[in-house]
Amino acid sequence: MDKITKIIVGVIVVVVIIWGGYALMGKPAAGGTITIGFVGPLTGDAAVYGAEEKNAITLALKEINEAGGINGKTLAVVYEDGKCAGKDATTAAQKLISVDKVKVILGGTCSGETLAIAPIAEQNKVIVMSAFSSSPDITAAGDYIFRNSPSDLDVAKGYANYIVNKKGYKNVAILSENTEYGVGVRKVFVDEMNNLGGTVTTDEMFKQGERDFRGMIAKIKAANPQAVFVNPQAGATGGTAIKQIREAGITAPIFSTYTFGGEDGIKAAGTAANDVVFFDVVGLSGEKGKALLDKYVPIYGNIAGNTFDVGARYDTVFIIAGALKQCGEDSECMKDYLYAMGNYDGVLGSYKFDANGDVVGIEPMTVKIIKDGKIEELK
Amino acid sequence: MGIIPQIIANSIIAGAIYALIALGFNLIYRTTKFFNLAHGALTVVGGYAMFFLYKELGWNVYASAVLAIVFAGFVGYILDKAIFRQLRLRKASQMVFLVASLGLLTVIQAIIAILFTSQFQTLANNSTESRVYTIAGGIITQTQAIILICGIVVLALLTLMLKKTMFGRAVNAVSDDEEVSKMVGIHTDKIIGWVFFIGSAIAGLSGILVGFDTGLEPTMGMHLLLKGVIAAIIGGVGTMHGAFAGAFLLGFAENFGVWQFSGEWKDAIAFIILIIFLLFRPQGIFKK
Amino acid sequence: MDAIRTKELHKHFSGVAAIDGLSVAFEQGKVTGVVGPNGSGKTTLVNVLSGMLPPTAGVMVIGGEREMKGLRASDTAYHGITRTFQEVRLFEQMTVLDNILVVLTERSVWGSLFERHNAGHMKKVETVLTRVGLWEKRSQLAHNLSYGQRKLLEIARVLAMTHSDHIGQDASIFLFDEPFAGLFPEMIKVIVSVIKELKEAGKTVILIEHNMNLIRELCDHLIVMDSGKLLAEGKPDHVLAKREVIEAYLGE
Amino acid sequence: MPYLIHIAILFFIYAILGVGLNLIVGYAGLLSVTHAAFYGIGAYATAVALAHYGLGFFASVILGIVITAIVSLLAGMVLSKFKDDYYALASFGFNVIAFSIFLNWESVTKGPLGIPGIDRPSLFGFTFSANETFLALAVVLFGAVYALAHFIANSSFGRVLKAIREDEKALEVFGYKVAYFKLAIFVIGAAMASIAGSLFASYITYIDPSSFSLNESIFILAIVIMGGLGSLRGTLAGALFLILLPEILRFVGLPTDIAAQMRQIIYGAILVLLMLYRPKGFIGEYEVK
Repeated sequence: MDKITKIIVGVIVVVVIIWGGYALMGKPAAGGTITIGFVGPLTGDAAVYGAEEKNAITLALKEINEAGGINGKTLAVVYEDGKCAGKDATTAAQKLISVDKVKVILGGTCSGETLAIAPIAEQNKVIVMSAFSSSPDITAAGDYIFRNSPSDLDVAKGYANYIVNKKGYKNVAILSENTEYGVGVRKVFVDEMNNLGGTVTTDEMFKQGERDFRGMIAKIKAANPQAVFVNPQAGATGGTAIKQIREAGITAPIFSTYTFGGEDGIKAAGTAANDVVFFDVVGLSGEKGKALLDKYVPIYGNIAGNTFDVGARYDTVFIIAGALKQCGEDSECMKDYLYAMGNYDGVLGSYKFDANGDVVGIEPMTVKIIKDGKIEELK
Repeated sequence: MGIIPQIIANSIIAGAIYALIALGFNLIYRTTKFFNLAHGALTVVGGYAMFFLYKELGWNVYASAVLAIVFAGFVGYILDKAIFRQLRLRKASQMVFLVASLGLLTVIQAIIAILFTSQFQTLANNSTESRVYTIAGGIITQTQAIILICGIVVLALLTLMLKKTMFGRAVNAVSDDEEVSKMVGIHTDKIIGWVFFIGSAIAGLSGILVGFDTGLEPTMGMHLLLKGVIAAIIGGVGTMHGAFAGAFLLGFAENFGVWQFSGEWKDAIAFIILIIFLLFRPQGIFKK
Repeated sequence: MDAIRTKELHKHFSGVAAIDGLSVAFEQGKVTGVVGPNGSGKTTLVNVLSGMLPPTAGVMVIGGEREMKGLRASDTAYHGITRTFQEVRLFEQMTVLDNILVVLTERSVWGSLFERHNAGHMKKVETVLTRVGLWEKRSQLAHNLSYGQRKLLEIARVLAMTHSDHIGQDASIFLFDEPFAGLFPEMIKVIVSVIKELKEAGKTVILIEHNMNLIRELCDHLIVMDSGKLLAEGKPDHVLAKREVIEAYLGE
Repeated sequence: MPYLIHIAILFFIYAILGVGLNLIVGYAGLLSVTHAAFYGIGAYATAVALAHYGLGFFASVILGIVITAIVSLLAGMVLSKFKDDYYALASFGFNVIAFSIFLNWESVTKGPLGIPGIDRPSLFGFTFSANETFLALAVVLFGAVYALAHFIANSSFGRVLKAIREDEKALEVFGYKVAYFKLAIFVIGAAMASIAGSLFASYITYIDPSSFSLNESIFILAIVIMGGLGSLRGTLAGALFLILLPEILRFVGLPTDIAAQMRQIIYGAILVLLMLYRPKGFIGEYEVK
């Protein structure tokens, strides 16, 4: 091996040793701080949700610490990128648990992240509190796994019910994004449509991040449904689909879900967003919600991803703060505290956790309509 | 059946976008004989340059478009001078070029993601209702019509340039045999530099048009490129009209595939067609 | 008895007839020279005879009875044919030793997986490399050798085919495509002696060469080709004296 | 230190992938960019076998290898018709097709929902639940794969592969049916990737299609090229460097969203610089011409 290769190999070995030592020693937990972790997508397709959850946490931390923190200690969060993927989420969680010695992890945002970190958290008795993972598999993911985002099951039933019974549209086309969220909602929605006697005229799926829906829209148009239900993972895909539906000359009313309901979705749909009805999961319409928006928007601008996610994550910081105040960093005690917490009156309304750590009491959906770019409550 | 005209319209639109990319790609491929994956990144460079000028600085749409196209061309020119030229001097193999261009694609997309965040952006000013035309039952929006026209115009200009102009003949000479052209006194590096400029400018143009039609994100470069490359190969790599025909064949195959099967299989269909062509007609529709 | 013969052999490249109805015979155990101006189809003939190029038409007969339309490259060795190349084609980033070993070892996938080179192989490599004076250079990479040494390594590789017990038949027909081009005199001496030894061993040699002195010294029979056709054939001195052969070479 | 052990396990999984791919790209010179597809087949074979059919982990590894061998045989036959960049492009295609199948074959792979709750391996009653024990298993499997690769590389077969890389046509004339060798090494490399897939599935206990995309294949190719083509030790260096890079960036204190893009910039830039100045990679033997 010639000289250069020896140098390169030498450099790698040195780097490993320094880095290993630094990691082993771990950051000295300053006496006056309690550190908890965050795992969420800071890059990639779902980065908008991760970034906005991070903003909500920073806002909540500022308020908690200004009000005396946790029994005098300041609360701090270490952010790690889960990339909405199992492998990266586990690496982030492992790092938080063994280097930063956290007892609580806020996140993951995507169900894939939460499902991947759940076994590690259970093993190390670390509390996982997700604000946006809606996969039904999380219900049985473990005792230390909590979430204040409702599972797809009960939410999607409500959509079908509203469209068929309330609005009386019997044959409906559904256009879903092929992601964990989209697939979950679609399955429940289609079953419920059949139970209610409605018919699904066309059931189309598009790949994640798709931009060209014209082929599928042509099929939907040919079956001329009374209504079209657009079920995207993100505002960008949902909005583009709705724009192309209107461009294709389909005049039937369009329904969508809260994932479309952000600024991103409306920007992508443009004028086509008008009169689109979407089922928001309790946005920030309550007076506590408005208060949060008044604090959030001046600093971080309008919420591009999803208002529910920001509100839910904001609440989780306060819930965890409550548990920390009571139990200090004893995760076993915090677990019991959360199960026995009773109703927490937060931005999303008042809700508590059931025996599986799922949320009970969040009003599954509020119906909203878009009128020339503005979102209004639809009674 | 009301659906067929719309599918044809959709296929034409998709074909037009793929054609623009395939034309730019082909121009560079026939002169340098390697799959330049960085070409995909230049569509993103063009798109975001336009976004910066037109949306953020609020300049006039035509001025920003021209500037963005020239900028993309300029970036392509620099890439050739800084990197690909050294590899050419060293007579590197296609594998080396492919890997280097792959590295460039990753770097450029990451830089854009840092500058503009990886959030979805759109160039269309959605305040006004976009005009829609119906041709024989198939609906095409104004943006899509512009894409189609640009595709045809670029094809015409390129074929004219290559056939009629001195520069065009020099480019053909270099594509046939770089060594011989050098001996005959053609300054091959200058020619290849200009070919990169034009090819990248076309890529920038296609990035801008895609930005108006379906929006922009940093990671769209690789996806658009792969479709453009498939179109180029199916049509007969290295030929301009081949790239054009291949693009529309791909557009039709994808859209009819989506009609028969379902939307999720679109990418898989594109590659299955590529492999079928590579197996049974590797030289593509029009043999060079 | 001829080792290999062609009947009405054609090879067209998009319209251009590189070989145009060639019927020639290469006698067993003799050295046959093939000469002709550049572009007369000499190299194409060698490529067709060694299975590198499929003929457009015509027939090849090997060993008098095996008649075939074309030859797959991987079967060439099994018919006892081996060759060198006009532009040297070695395994560049492999050692001189490996360049020879690869020709001596197991040809089947399964067999080669479980085969390691042993003393027997090394002995054969030593005899072959010493014959061309490259044994000391055995651990050098092929692309680090000088031009002359690379030519000699190709000769060594061809010689190794006589020791290759995995082919089931030692090489018997040797195609040399301008082996002497650009060599120093002492290297030419080595190759001349190798060819003479092959002839004594009853092997058939087909030699493409421009150097007429070497042709006269080595060849028992001479074939002159011009634009893909047989211009003349016979004893070297006799053929080279013919007017049309000289004209073909010097051009009108 | 569970975090270090976690990184070590990921290192060994990617080292197995790298070694398999190096045999294909580094030794035989076949630029295959579809390794993640076989990695995925192995992972899904294990996930489905453990979850639905109650097979043991080791049985699922063998099942994974068998399925991958069949699929890679078919893919290899189609790919063997192409050369250099067409080969690379067609292999891009296989990866995209495989990814679409993982994503859309809902009945088996549960599509984007992914398969959670994959059990850890168990052998004669002992389960490798703790990370330390799983690391031991990973090291053993890696050792076996590395030994096999080393055995192949140093056998006559390995020498023939290198000759194929150098000048396939010339080699053919000396009596080698080159297509069989290329197919054989393609299947062996794919089988190794399948082993890595089984390990990954059973370690992370949750898999979804996103870990087996085209970008993953490009990442594995970067490991092999950086480490050095044609050198198994080089692949280890490449894997170590590329697995550690994001972790080091984590401690450098860059703002997290910039950190991830920085990782892409560094690894893309390295590919370009290596091609320009050191095509041999860190400890490579074969200089990509």
